[in-house]
Amino acid sequence: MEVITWLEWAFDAVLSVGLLWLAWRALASPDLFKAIVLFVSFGLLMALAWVRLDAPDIALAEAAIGAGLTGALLLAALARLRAIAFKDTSVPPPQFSKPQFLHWLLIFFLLWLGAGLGYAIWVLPPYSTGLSVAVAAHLDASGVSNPVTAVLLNFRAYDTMLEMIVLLMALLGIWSLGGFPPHTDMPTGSVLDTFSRLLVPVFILVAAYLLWIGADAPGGAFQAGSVLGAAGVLLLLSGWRPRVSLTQWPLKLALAAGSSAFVIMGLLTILYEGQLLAYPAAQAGMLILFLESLATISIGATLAALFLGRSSDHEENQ
Amino acid sequence: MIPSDYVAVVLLILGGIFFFSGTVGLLRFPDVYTRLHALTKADNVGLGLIVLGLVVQAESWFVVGKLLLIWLLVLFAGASASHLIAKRALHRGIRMWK
Amino acid sequence: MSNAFLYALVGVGLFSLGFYALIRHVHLLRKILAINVMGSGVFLVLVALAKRTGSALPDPVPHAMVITGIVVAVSATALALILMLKLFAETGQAALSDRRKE
Amino acid sequence: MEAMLADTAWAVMLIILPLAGGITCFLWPTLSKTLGLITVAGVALSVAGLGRQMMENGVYRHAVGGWGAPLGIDLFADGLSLLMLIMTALVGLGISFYSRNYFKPQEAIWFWPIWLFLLAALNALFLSADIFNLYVTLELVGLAAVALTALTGHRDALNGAMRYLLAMLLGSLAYLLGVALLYHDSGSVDIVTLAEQVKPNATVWAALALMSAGLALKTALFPLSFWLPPAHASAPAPVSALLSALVVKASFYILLRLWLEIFGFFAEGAATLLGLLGMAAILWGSLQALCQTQVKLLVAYSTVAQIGYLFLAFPLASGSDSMIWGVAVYLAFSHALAKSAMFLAAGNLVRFGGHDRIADLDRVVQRLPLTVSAFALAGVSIMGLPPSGGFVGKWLLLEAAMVQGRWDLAAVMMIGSLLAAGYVFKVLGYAFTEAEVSHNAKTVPASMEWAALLLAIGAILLGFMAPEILSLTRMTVSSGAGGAAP
Amino acid sequence: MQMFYFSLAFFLLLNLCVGMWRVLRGPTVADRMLAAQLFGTTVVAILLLLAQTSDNPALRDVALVFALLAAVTAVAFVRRIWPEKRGFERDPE
Repeated sequence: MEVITWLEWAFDAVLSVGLLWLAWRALASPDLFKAIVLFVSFGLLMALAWVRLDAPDIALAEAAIGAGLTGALLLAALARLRAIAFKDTSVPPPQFSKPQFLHWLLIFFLLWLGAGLGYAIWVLPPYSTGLSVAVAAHLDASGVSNPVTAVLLNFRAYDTMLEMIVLLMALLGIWSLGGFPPHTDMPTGSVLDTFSRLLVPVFILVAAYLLWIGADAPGGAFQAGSVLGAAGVLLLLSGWRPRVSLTQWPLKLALAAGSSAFVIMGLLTILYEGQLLAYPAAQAGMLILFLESLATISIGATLAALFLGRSSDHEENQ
Repeated sequence: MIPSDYVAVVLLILGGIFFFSGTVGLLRFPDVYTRLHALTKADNVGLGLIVLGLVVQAESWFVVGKLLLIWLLVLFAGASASHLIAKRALHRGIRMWK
Repeated sequence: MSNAFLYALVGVGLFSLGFYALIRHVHLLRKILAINVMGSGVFLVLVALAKRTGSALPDPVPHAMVITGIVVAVSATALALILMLKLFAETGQAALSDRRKE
Repeated sequence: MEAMLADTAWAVMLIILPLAGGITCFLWPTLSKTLGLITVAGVALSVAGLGRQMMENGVYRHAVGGWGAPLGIDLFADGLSLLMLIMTALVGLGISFYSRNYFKPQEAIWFWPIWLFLLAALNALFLSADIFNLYVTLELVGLAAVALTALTGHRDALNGAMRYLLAMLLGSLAYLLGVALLYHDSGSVDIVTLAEQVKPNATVWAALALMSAGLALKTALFPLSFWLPPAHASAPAPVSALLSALVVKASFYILLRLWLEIFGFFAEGAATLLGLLGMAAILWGSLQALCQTQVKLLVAYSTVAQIGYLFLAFPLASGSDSMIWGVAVYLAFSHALAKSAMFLAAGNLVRFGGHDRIADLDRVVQRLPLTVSAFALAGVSIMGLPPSGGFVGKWLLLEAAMVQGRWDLAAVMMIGSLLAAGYVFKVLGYAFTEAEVSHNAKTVPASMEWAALLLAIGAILLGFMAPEILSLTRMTVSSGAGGAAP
Repeated sequence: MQMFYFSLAFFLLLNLCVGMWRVLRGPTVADRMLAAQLFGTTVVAILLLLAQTSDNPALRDVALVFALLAAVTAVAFVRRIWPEKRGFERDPE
């Protein structure tokens, strides 16, 4: 264990205080826009926290989803909120819902909750290997050498299958709620056009790079998919809309690609291996890469469609 | 401390100074446009010097390439974003401070 | 020993902060932000305590759980935002109305 | 043929089939109606296959990915989960049969994929033996339920769905923090490994409190049931039936499973607390139901009350052997059948009269005899009158309470049944009397009426088949592999 | 040498926290967005320095993704929060 220098403790202390302070300011600020910007900055500091905790995979996911997508989703929602409410621009100040004494009761309960949980964590033993020994033992049989990808795509592939369904479910829920009047997009200036036209290919390149190195370095389907989703968000922001013919079959196929790949893989492994999602040891790496590439396409398309917020075929049969 | 370390240290310290000046500019300058200027300074020069300092220390050319790509992207993103914000701010009638 | 317990306690702090804001604020966008902050707190606890393996490599299983959790959180946030906007378009205020209108 | 039938992994079919059905319904919306019904029928057949398989060689365990318990995820099915799967299949069949004519075309293309994903998530939840996997299934069930609740897009539906979503997310995060603490305390997320390694220390108590609070919030136990009535009452009828019958039972089942395997041995204090809250839920829910003026709200508050009965099993079980858990699952099964019949009947009333105000149910029994008889039969089971399933379940609980000398529980159960009789007869009374306003009636398709009636008859038949079903629940790990039913 | 990288990273982190004040006080909406932009760049610099101290090449990928995505929030701000309609330029409530 490398000796923890006082500088590293100082770094962690400042980061921790920064996290808590930013979260508190983000949740307590009267102006919604300031709350969102503070929340995006909170996401940036969270990425630093993941790096300090030796979790580069999560830092990648947090960077792609936190900086790229959640910020854009919140800003778009706030914009629509104001567009709908343009008549009265007075967003109510953060009046608190409960009477005063309940306020103190809640604070007391929260302090007690925080202290209790803090103590529950504090009494945990300082060393515990958890499942890391088991993962390391079976790592070579899993077909990939990055332990997190091995857990995500092989040891707990069943979780990831349900995960893909959760993404599709959220999109179905949003499309079932019906759309909004299409955003009146202003003509984009030349700077934004060149910016998105030059940057989107780089996004796709980086997504492919992350997908490829996912087997033996931090990366993989979720991170690559999130970068693809961010590329989609950038395109949608700069006024690009998919051609109508594109939004029928190709979009639905792309959205369902990841989950159907997992379901078909489940069926095949049941027939040939007798166990759900048990890849034959020889082709495990190749099968995982196949699953990951389809999952990346599906996650990217779903995250971009989540940002778009309405189903285009919904407009046709309106 | 071999000579490349010295070069790296000097470059990194200069980069740090530019970042510091960027932040001070962000806090002290009176209006949006001047702050934009401070922001882009921290971007291209501050980060540029830090990247150069790291390039001197880099072991393989692949790492050098990646560092320069990162700097290029930040430059490109920073420039376009500040241009967009400035144009839109002008368009919306935010006056210069003088 | 390492900074695991520091970040775990920060995680608990974020969880409590988010819980407080979720209860206290009326505006739905703030409630959604509060849910996200609580989620980050729980993930921080999960990953921070995974660093106690004694070796340089932390325990990969909580990392996989948190990546799954982040994607779940994004999809739940997207659904919540759209639901809030539809509610706002329908009722004219981005807040839950307590009494069921007859 | 026999061999092929015997060894196919029916449990995995239970999960893969609805997922595949849901994805195909999403890709080809036009044929989603027929495909949906075929998939639900397939799921029912798979449950039958799994049941037969478990009859021969006892408890079913399947290591997903072939990695085994602590590292990989295990699917596990014993008597309790088999009963819950049968419940899901039967109620699912009834609701799918009902929904064929209930939804307008543009709503139907969204209902079927989301409903099939919900069915897959419920089956996955009842089969899973891994607490983090339970978190993912809980989240999927919750998102599907919220999406279905908000399907109609009316003001109250959106309001109820938003409140439900926030409560669901809060519950899931509390549960996940509990999972995190348990994992970091004992190094595994598999229930069987946890059962062996967990010792009552501060971290486990904190995890117990967090998970129980999160799951109680999702099961709408009394003080945390603020979100249930508006969500269940404003959702479309088949969705309310789904929510009250199945979704609420899912989080109850997880709490029961955790208590049975991990926490039961050292958590007597918490069990009495849950019992107290259960009693309060029975009283408050029934009283609220009594003074409602709309059928769907009345039935929603009745759900809050009946959930209280399920939570009475916790204090009783810690006293005696684990037979009480079987009774609790049996009671959940009978409540699911009866409550789904009630909500479908309420849906028919709304479809017929355009409103569900109890005071204006103007002699509806003459025009919709099947619907009102379905409501009555379901009411019999909710009240706990013999020979219904509800009676057998409540009778066994009452018997256990008396044997253990818990007269307070017995008294509350009696009062609860009386109040239940009160609100059921209130609705039936108005259904027979003439009201001033006569509403412009719309015809209700016969299949919708028959769906409600068949579910209600199922609730009554459950009482007759009580011995076989209760012996089924005794088939647990402890009863060994050969624990085939006598 | 490792200590030097780390101390510079720490200095940049302090820099970032000081910059947070502009997000709070910033009179116009654009000022807050500016500060967020500066934080993005600062985080990229910190990540690169941390990648050097813990010689973990993965952190450079994280920095690369951050460099890419720093602009998405800014573009979202320009295109959505500040559309053509007037009335939003000062600090719209």
